[in-house]
Amino acid sequence: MADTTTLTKKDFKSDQEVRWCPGCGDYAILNAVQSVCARLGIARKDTVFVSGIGCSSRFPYYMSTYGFHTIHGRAPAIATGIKTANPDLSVWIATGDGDGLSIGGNHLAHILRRNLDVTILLFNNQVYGLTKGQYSPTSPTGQRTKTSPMGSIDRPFNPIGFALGCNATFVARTYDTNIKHMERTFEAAARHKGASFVEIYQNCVIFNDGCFDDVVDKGVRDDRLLDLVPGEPMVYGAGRDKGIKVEGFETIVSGAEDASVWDAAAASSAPAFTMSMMDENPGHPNPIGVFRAVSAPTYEEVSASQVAEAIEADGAGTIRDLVYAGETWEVA
Amino acid sequence: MADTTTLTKKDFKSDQEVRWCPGCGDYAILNAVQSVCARLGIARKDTVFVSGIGCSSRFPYYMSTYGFHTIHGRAPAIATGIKTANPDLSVWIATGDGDGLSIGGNHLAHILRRNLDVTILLFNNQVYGLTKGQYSPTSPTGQRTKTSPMGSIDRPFNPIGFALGCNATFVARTYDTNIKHMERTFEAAARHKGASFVEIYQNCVIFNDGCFDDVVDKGVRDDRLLDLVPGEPMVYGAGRDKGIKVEGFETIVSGAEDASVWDAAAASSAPAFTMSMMDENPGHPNPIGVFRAVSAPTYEEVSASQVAEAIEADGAGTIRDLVYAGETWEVA
Amino acid sequence: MTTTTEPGSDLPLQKQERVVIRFAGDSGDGMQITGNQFTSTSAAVGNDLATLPDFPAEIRAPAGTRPGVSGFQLCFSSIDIHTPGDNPDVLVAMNPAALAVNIGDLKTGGVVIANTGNFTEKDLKKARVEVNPLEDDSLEGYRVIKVDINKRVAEALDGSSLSTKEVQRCKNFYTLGLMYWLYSRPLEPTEEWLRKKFAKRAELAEANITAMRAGFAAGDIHEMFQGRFEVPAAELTAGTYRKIMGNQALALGLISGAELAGLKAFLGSYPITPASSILETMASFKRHGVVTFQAEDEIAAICAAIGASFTGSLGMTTTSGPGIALKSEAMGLGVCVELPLVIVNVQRGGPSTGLPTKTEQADLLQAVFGRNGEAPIPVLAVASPSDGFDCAIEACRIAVEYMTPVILLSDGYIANGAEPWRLPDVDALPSFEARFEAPRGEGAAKYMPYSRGQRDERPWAVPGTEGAEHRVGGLEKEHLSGEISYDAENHEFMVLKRQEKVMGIRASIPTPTVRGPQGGDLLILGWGSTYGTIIDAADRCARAGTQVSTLHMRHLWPLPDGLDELFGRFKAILIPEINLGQLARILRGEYPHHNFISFPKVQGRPFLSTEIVEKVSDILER
Amino acid sequence: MTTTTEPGSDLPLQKQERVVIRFAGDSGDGMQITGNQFTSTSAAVGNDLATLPDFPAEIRAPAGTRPGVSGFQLCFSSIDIHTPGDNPDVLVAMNPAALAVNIGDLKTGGVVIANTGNFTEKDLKKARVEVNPLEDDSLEGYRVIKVDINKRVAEALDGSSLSTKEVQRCKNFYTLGLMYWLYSRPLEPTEEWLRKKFAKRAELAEANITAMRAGFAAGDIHEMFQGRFEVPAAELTAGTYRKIMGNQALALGLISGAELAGLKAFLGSYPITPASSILETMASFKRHGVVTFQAEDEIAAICAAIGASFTGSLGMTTTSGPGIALKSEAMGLGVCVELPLVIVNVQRGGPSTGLPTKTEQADLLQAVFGRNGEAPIPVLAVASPSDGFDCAIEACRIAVEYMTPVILLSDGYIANGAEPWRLPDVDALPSFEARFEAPRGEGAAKYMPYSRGQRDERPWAVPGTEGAEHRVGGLEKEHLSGEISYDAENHEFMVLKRQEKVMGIRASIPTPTVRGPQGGDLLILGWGSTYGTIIDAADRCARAGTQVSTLHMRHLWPLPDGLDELFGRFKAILIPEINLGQLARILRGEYPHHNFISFPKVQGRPFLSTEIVEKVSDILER
Ligand SMILES: Cc1ncc(C[n+]2csc(CCOP(=O)(O)OP(=O)(O)O)c2C)c(N)n1
Ligand SMILES: Cc1ncc(C[n+]2csc(CCOP(=O)(O)OP(=O)(O)O)c2C)c(N)n1
Ligand code: SF4
Ligand code: SF4
Ligand SMILES: [Mg+2]
Ligand SMILES: [Mg+2]
Repeated sequence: MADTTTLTKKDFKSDQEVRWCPGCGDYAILNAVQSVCARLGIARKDTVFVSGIGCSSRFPYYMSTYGFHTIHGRAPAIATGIKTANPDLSVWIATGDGDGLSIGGNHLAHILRRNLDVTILLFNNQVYGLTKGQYSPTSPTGQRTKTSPMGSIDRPFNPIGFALGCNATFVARTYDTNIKHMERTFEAAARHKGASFVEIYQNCVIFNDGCFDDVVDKGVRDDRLLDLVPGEPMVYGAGRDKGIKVEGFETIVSGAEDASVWDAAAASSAPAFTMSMMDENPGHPNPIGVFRAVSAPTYEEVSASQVAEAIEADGAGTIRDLVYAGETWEVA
Repeated sequence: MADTTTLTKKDFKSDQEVRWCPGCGDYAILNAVQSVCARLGIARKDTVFVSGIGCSSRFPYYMSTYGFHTIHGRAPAIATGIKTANPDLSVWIATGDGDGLSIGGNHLAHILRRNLDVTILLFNNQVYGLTKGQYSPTSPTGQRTKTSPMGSIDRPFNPIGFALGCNATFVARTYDTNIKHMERTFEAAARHKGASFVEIYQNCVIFNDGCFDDVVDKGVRDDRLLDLVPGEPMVYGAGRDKGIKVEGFETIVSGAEDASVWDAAAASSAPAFTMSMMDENPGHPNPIGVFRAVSAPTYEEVSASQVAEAIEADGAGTIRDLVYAGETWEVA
Repeated sequence: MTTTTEPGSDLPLQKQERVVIRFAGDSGDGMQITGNQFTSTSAAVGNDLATLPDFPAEIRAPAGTRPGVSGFQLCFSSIDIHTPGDNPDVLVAMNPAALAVNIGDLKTGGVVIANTGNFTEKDLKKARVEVNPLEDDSLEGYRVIKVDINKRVAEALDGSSLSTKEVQRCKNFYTLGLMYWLYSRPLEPTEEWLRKKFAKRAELAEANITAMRAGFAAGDIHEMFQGRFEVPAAELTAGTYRKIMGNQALALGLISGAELAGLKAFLGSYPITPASSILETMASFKRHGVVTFQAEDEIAAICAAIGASFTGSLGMTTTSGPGIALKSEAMGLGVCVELPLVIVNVQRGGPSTGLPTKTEQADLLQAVFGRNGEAPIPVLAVASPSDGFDCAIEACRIAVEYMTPVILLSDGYIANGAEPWRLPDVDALPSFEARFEAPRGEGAAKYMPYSRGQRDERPWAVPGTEGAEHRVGGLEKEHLSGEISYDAENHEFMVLKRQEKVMGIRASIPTPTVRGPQGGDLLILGWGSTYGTIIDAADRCARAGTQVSTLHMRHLWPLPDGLDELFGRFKAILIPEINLGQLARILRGEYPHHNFISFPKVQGRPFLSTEIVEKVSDILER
Repeated sequence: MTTTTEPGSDLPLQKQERVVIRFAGDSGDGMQITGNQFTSTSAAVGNDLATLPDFPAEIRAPAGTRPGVSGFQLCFSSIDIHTPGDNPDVLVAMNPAALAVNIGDLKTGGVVIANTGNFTEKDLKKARVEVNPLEDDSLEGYRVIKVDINKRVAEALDGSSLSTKEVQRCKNFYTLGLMYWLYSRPLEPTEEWLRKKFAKRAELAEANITAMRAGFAAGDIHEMFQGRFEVPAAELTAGTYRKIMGNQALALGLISGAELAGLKAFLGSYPITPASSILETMASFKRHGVVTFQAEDEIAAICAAIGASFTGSLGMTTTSGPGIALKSEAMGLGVCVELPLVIVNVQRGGPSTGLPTKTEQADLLQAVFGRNGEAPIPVLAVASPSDGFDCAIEACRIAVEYMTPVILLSDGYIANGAEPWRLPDVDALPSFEARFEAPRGEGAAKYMPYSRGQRDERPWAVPGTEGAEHRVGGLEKEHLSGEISYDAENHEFMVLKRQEKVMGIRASIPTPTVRGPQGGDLLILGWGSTYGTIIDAADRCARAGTQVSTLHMRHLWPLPDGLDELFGRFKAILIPEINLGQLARILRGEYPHHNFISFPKVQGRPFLSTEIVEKVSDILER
C-alpha cells in the first residue's frame, strides 16, 4: 500500500480553487492534513477522503486523492462501505459539528463502536457555517444565532465525551491555529489502527468568530490549554509550571512537579472521560491532545477474515454450486 | 396534573390482549410500569406512552393511557414534540436495543442531551425480536444469529456508557426478573425532572433465551449483581459481604466494610462511567441501579419560558400586528 | 424411489389434476415444517407446485389464539400451475383458532381434518369460539374428519424415552403421515430429512418417523375418507429442479449477478419484514466472497453500498417500503454519482408500518418518482419466486452496464412463496463484465469521470488506480470533468443526459410478448406477483371458451419499446394490481390514447384467479 | 415624502414604464443591501416591483472571484408587473467578476456602470479575465459608464474618522446614490433606515449617507448618462402595502393559519437552503406563541411536529428536497394517524444536493407519489412571494379541516424574491377553528378515534382529555375503533377511505379561473413560481396582438373539479415547468384526452417571459 516515492505536501494539493472564506480555520487544517499525508507516505491513489455536507465537508475537493463529497451526515456510512469493501485503502472522514453530531450522530456513533480503521476529523466551529449561521449541537447554551434569537436552549454535546461513550479506540482534540499540534495529532490518528476521532476547534470568521478565543488565543492558550500526551505528566502553563493531579475521580490543579502521568491506554475510558469534563471545573485548563488510544480488532479485518475462513473451509463458491445446491431432482 | 383519586395498577391496564410470547420478559416490565404509574398518581389522561417499532414497542397498546406507536427509531423525536408542545404531560418512551440504539441512536442521544423531562425505558434483549432474531448493537461480539452465522463482528454499545456520553441527567439499569428493583428504578426515573434513561435487561425466550442468565439467574444474581444505590455503600453478595472500593479510576472488589459510598450526583459523570465498565474487569459484579442522577434545566421548561418572556416583553401577538408590521405604505 | 407398502390400498384410488392443501395450527405446531415437507416430497414425485406460507402477525401471540395461527398452503398438480390456488380442497386445522381463521377460504365440499384433541373448552375459549364447531352444524357442506391427534401420537409413541411434551411435538408428523397416505406420497424423503436434521438426536428423528408412519397406517381413520387420491407427475420441461423461495432466489441472483460482472458483491442492509431473509441468506454465502454489512439503519445500509460501489464492488441494498422511503435521499446521490447499485424492495402492506406481514404492490410510484429533483432510476419487478434469480441478474446487468442505481421490486407474496425452479444452464447466463479504468502514467490524458461511453454510461475508476484520482459527490457535476458546476446550461445538459441514459436502457430490453391471441378484445396486463394469477385466470377463461391474452411486464421504467403498437391491437387493457392503480396511472401518462381498465385490490393478499375471471367476463359482457 | 433637491435637473427627464436593474458585486460589497434599499424606496414611491437576489454558491468564495459574485435584480414599474424581468436595462458591476458573470443577461443597448477602481490587473486575474473588458471592444453595443467608485467614496469621506477599510465599505451607498439620481428617487427613506440600523454607531450612518449623497450629486458622472429617468407610481389597488419576501410570507401565513384554527403553532425544522429563513423568521415570533424546535435532522423535525399535533398543536415542518426525501417515511405515519400537519418544501435544484442555491420545480411528483404504500397527501404550491401568506393559511385550513398532512411547495426563486404585498383585511381571513373532543364521563360512549365526520375527517382527542385515552400508530387501523387490524377487508376499506378523504378536499377548493379568453387555441397552464412569467408572457402576446389564455393551479393534488371541461375548451395546453414535465405527466394520467404540450426548462433559474412568448408563437404558427 505504501508508496516508495517521496511524497510532498504539494502532491496532495488538488487543482481546485479553495473556496472557504478568507480567514477560515479550515485552511490551516487542510494544510496540516496535506503535510501529514505526505509524511505517511501512502500514495494518493490509495487514499480516500469522504465527507458529508457543510463548509468543512468541501474538504475532499482540495485533496488530490480520491474523494467523495456525500450527503449530509452520511460520510461515516459511506466510508464504512469503502473501507469494508477495500481494507487496503487509507480512508479519512471530514465532517462538521452539524454534519457529524447533528444529522450524522448515529453513523458517527456506529463507526466508532464498530472500530473501522478510518480517521475522522470533526471540524467543530459550534455553528452551521454553510447554511449561514444557525446554532449546532456543540453551541453553548444561550448562544444567539439566527434560529435562537433568545439564545440556544439546547445543552451541547461534548464531542470527546460522545466518542468515549461510543467506545471509540482513539479520541483526540486539537485546534486550528496550531499547525504543529494538528500535524502531530492527525498523524497519530492516522497511524492508529481502528477508528480515530479527532475534534478540531475551528474558527468560523463569519458566523462565530472567536468562538474558541478564550482558550486558543495566543495570549492565553499556554495557560488555558492542557496537552494530553500519553506517557507524559500533565503539565501546562506558559512556564510549564502548572500540572494536573488526579485524585480519585477528581482533578486538582497542582504544581508541575505533582502532575500525574497521562495514560491514554487505560483499559477503562473513565480517565479519558474525566479529562473530557475537566474544564467544567473552575480554574481548570481545557484539555487537548490524545484522550484515548487503545487497540481492538477492526471491523473490516474481521469481516474479511470471516470470508477468508469460509472460503478456506468450503472452497471458493461458483455460480454453479450456488444454484445446483439443496435438494434437487431431475425431470427427463 | 396529579389526580387526586387513588389509582390502582389495574387502572393502567388497557383492554388489549397482550401479544408477547409466553415467557417474554416484557410482561414483567409492563406489570412494573403499571404499578409505578398507579403510585405516581398521575391521571391516565395526562400520561402518554410513546414507542418505536419492535416487540417492546408494542408497549403503549397495553397501557390505558394515551399512546403513540410511532415508526422505527423515532419515538424520542415524537416525544420531543409531545413534551415541548405540552409540558404538562407525563411522557414515557418504550424502546428496544434495536429501536433505540440502532436506527434511533441519534434521536436518543439528542433527547438525552437536551434533557427533556421524559422517562425512557430501553428493553435490552441483545437481539431484534420482532424481525425474528438478528443481532443488535448490544449483542456481544461473536453472537451467532441469522445475520451473523459466523458470529457478530460488531463491538457492542454499552447503553449506560452511551447515555453518559450524551450527558444524560438520569441513568439507571434494572432487569426483568426483579419486580421490586424495576419498580424502584422506574419510580425514581419517573420522578426525576429531566431525561431519565433506564436500561432493562430483558429476556427474549424465543431468539436469545437466557442472554442475561449469567448475571440475573436466581442462583447467581446476588453474587453477580451490584445494586448502585445513591448514598449507600456499594455492597453485594448473597451475604452482603462483598463490596466495591474505588481507588483512583480503579475499582477493587473488597469486603463489605471497605465499600465506597455511591454518589450518583457527582458533578462529573466519570464515576458513573467507571461503574458502567466495571464488569469488564475479571471478578467484578455487573452493576445495576442508579448510575447518575443530577439536575439541569429541562428543554421544555426553557422553551416555554422564552415564549412567556417574549410575550411579557412585547405583549401577545395578534395576526394583525404580525401582518401590519415593518415598513408599510398606503396606496389610495 | 422405492414405494412404501400401501395401507388402505383396498380403498378406491382417484386421480386428481390439482390439489390445494392448507395446513393450519398454532405457531408452535410446526405447520411450516409440515407444509415444506409435503412440498419437497411432491416436488420429488414430479408435481408442479406453488406454496404460500401465512405467518402470524409480527409478534408471537399466546398459544391457541387467533393471532397465533400459522398457515401453509400448497398447490401440487400434474398440470402446469402458477399459484398456490384460490381455495383449499383440504384444510388441516390443529386447533379451533386455526379452524376459525381459515374455514372461510375452504372450497365448498372441501375436507376439514380437525385435531379434536385440541378442541377442549379451554382451547375454544382461547380461540374466542363460543360453541364447538365440530359439534354444531356450522361445518355443514364440508366433509369433516375428526382425529384426536394428541391421543394418537401419544399412543404411537407409547414407551418412547421422550417427555410428554416432546412426544406432543411429533403431532405434525403424524398429520403429515396421514396426508401422505391420502395423497399416496412416499415417506422416504421426509424420513431422510428427519434423520439428517436430528443427526445429533436420533431419538427425535425416530419418534417423528414413528409418528408419521402411524399416521400413514391409521386404517380406521382412512375409512373416513372413503378413498384416496393420486396426483401424477406433471409434464415439466426436462432439467434439474429444486424448490426455491422468492427471497432465496433473489439472494442467489444477486450473488450470481455480481459474479457475472466480475465484481465482489457487497450487501448493505437493515432487517425488515419481509426482506430480512435476503440478508440472512447472503450472510451465509461468505465462501462466494459476498460481504454483508448489517447497518444501523436503512440509510447507512444504502450509503455503505454506494461506498462499496465507489471502490469497485457491486453495491446492493435490500429492504421494504418504509426502508425505501428512508433511502430516497441516498438514491438521489446514487443518481448523481452514477455508480452501479441494486436496490431491492420487497413490498408489504402500507402506508407507514401498515401490514408488515402482508403483501402489496403499492410502492411502484414511489420507485419511479419518489425522489427530489429529476432523479431517474430504472425499475423492474419479480414475477414469481424463481423469477427472482433472473430479475436479480438483470438488475445487476443494468446497474453495471449503465452505471446507475436500479430498483428491483418484489413483494411479500413472492418472498415467502416457493415453486420448483428449473435450474439454469450456468454457462448460458448473460455476461456483462464490468470495466474499470486502467492506471494512467504521468503524461496520459486526464481521467474524465463524467465523459460517456456508448450507453451514455460514465467510466468507472476505482481507488487504487494510479492517475485516475477524482472526486464525486451530490452537487451538480460538470459534463466530462465532473467538477462542481453551477452553470445553468450544464445543469440542463446533465439533467437531460441522466434522463437519456436511463431511457436508453430501452435499447437493451425486449418488448414483452403477448401470451395468447396477439390482438383482440382484451389484454390482461400485469406486473410483479400477479403474474401467476393472471395466467391461471386466462387459462380458466380459455377452458371456459373465452380467449384472453396476457402480458407480463418485467421492466417498468423505462417502459420497453413497442408497447404503444402492442396496446393498439387490443380494445381494452385490464390491469389488476394490488394497489389503487399505479401502473395504470403510469401507462396513462405515457400512452394516453389506450383504454386501460384499472382493477385494484388492496387487501394485503394476492388476487384470486376467480376474481380476475369474473372481472374479465364483466368486461366482455358489457 | 419630501423631495430631495435635484442635482442634474438640467438633464432631460424621460418617463419609463418599467426598469430592470441588476446590482452585482463581490459578496462583501453589500449588493443585497443596495438592492433592498432601492426596492424599499421604489415601493415607497408607489411603484409596482419584483426582486430576485442571486446569492453566490454556498461557500463564500475568495473576494473578487466569479463564484463570489452576489447579485440582486429588481424590476420597478408604473404598470402591473409579475416578475423581476428577463434582462436588465442597467447592470451595476462592482468588479470584473461581476461584469463577466452578468453581462450576458444585459439587454442590448443596456447600460453598464462599472467601478473602474476594482478593475486592476489583480482584480482581472482573480476574476480570470484576460483582457480588461472596459478597454477592449467586448462591451460594444452597451453604454458603459466608468466610475472609479473606490476613489469617489474616498474623496467624499476624506477626513472622516473611519478607517480606510470602513470608508471603502460605503461604496455601495455611493452607488445607490448614483442610481437614485438616475431614477429620480428620494434619499430620505434610506437615510432613515441607515440612522436606525447604525443607531449605535452614528458615524457609520453618517458616512454612508454622505457617500450616498455624493453619488446622488456627482454631476460629472451624470453628464455621461445624457439624461435621467422617472418611473411614475403604479396604479395599484388601494390598500396598505409592505414589501415581502417569499419565505417571510410563508412564516407569517403559517403563524396566522395556526391562529385562525385556534391552535398553537409548532414548527419542527432543520436548516437547509433555501428554506432556513422560514425557521429563522418563526423563531423570532415567540410572542405569537410560536414554538420552534431546531431538530437534529429532518426526520426528527417532522416527527416532533407530528408529536405536537398529537397534543393539539398545529405541527409544521419546513425543508427543501433532500429533507423531504428523509421525511417521507414519517409522512406515511402522518397519513396513517390522520393528524393535521403542514409540510413546506422550498424546492431547489436537484437531484441530490444538486444546486442548493438555485431554483427548480422538480419535486412535484415526489410530493404527490413519493411514499410507500397508498399514502395520499394533498399538495399545493405558492405562486409568488406574497402568495405564500395565503397558501400557508390554505394549507393549514386543509390540514385542520381534513385531519391530514398537507404539502406546500415553494421554490428558491419565490423564497428570496420580494414584491409589494397588499395587506389583507385581517378580519376577513378564513376561519376554520379546530374542534377537540370533549372530556367524557364514566358512562359516556367510547371515544372512536377512527370514526368519521362530514368531511371524512377523524375526531381529534388530545392528551389531557379525560375518557378519550387512545392509542394511534403506523399499523393499519380498524375503522372506528382504531385498534390494530390485519383484516383484509378492513385494510381495503381504510385504504379507500384515506383516498376518498383526500380526494374529497375537492369539495372545498375552487376550479381555477382562466385569465383571458375562456376558450381558444392555447391555454398556458402553470403552477408555482412560473405564475408571474406566464402572465407577463401572455400580456406581451396580447400587446403583440395574440390573445392567449392562462391558468394558474394552486391546488395540485387533488386536482380541482372542472378541469376536464375547462381543458376541453382549448386546442392545446402549454405547460411551462422548471422540470422535465411533471405536472404535464400528472395531468396526462388524469385527463388523457387533452393536448398537453410540456415545455420543460431545467437550468436552475426561472423562465424568461421571452422564452414563453417564443414558444407560444412557435405553437400558434404550426
Ligand atoms: C439532508 C440535508 N439537510 C440539511 C442540509 C443543509 N445543510 C448543509 S450543511 C449543514 C450544516 C453544516 O454544519 P457543519 O456540519 O457544522 O459544517 P460547517 O459548515 O460549520 O463546516 C446543513 C444543515 C443538507 N445539505 N442536507
Ligand atoms: C424503517 C424500518 N426499518 C426496519 C423495520 C423492521 N424492524 C422492526 S422492529 C426491528 C428491530 C427491533 O429490535 P428491538 O428494538 O431490539 O426490539 P425487540 O423486538 O427486540 O423488542 C426492526 C429492524 C421497521 N419496522 N422499520
Ligand atoms: S462560513 Fe465559517 S466555516 Fe464556512 S468557510 Fe466561512 S469562515 Fe469557514
Ligand atoms: S420474540 Fe422475544 S422479545 Fe419478542 S415477544 Fe417474543 S420473547 Fe419477547
Ligand atoms: Mg460547523
Ligand atoms: Mg431487542
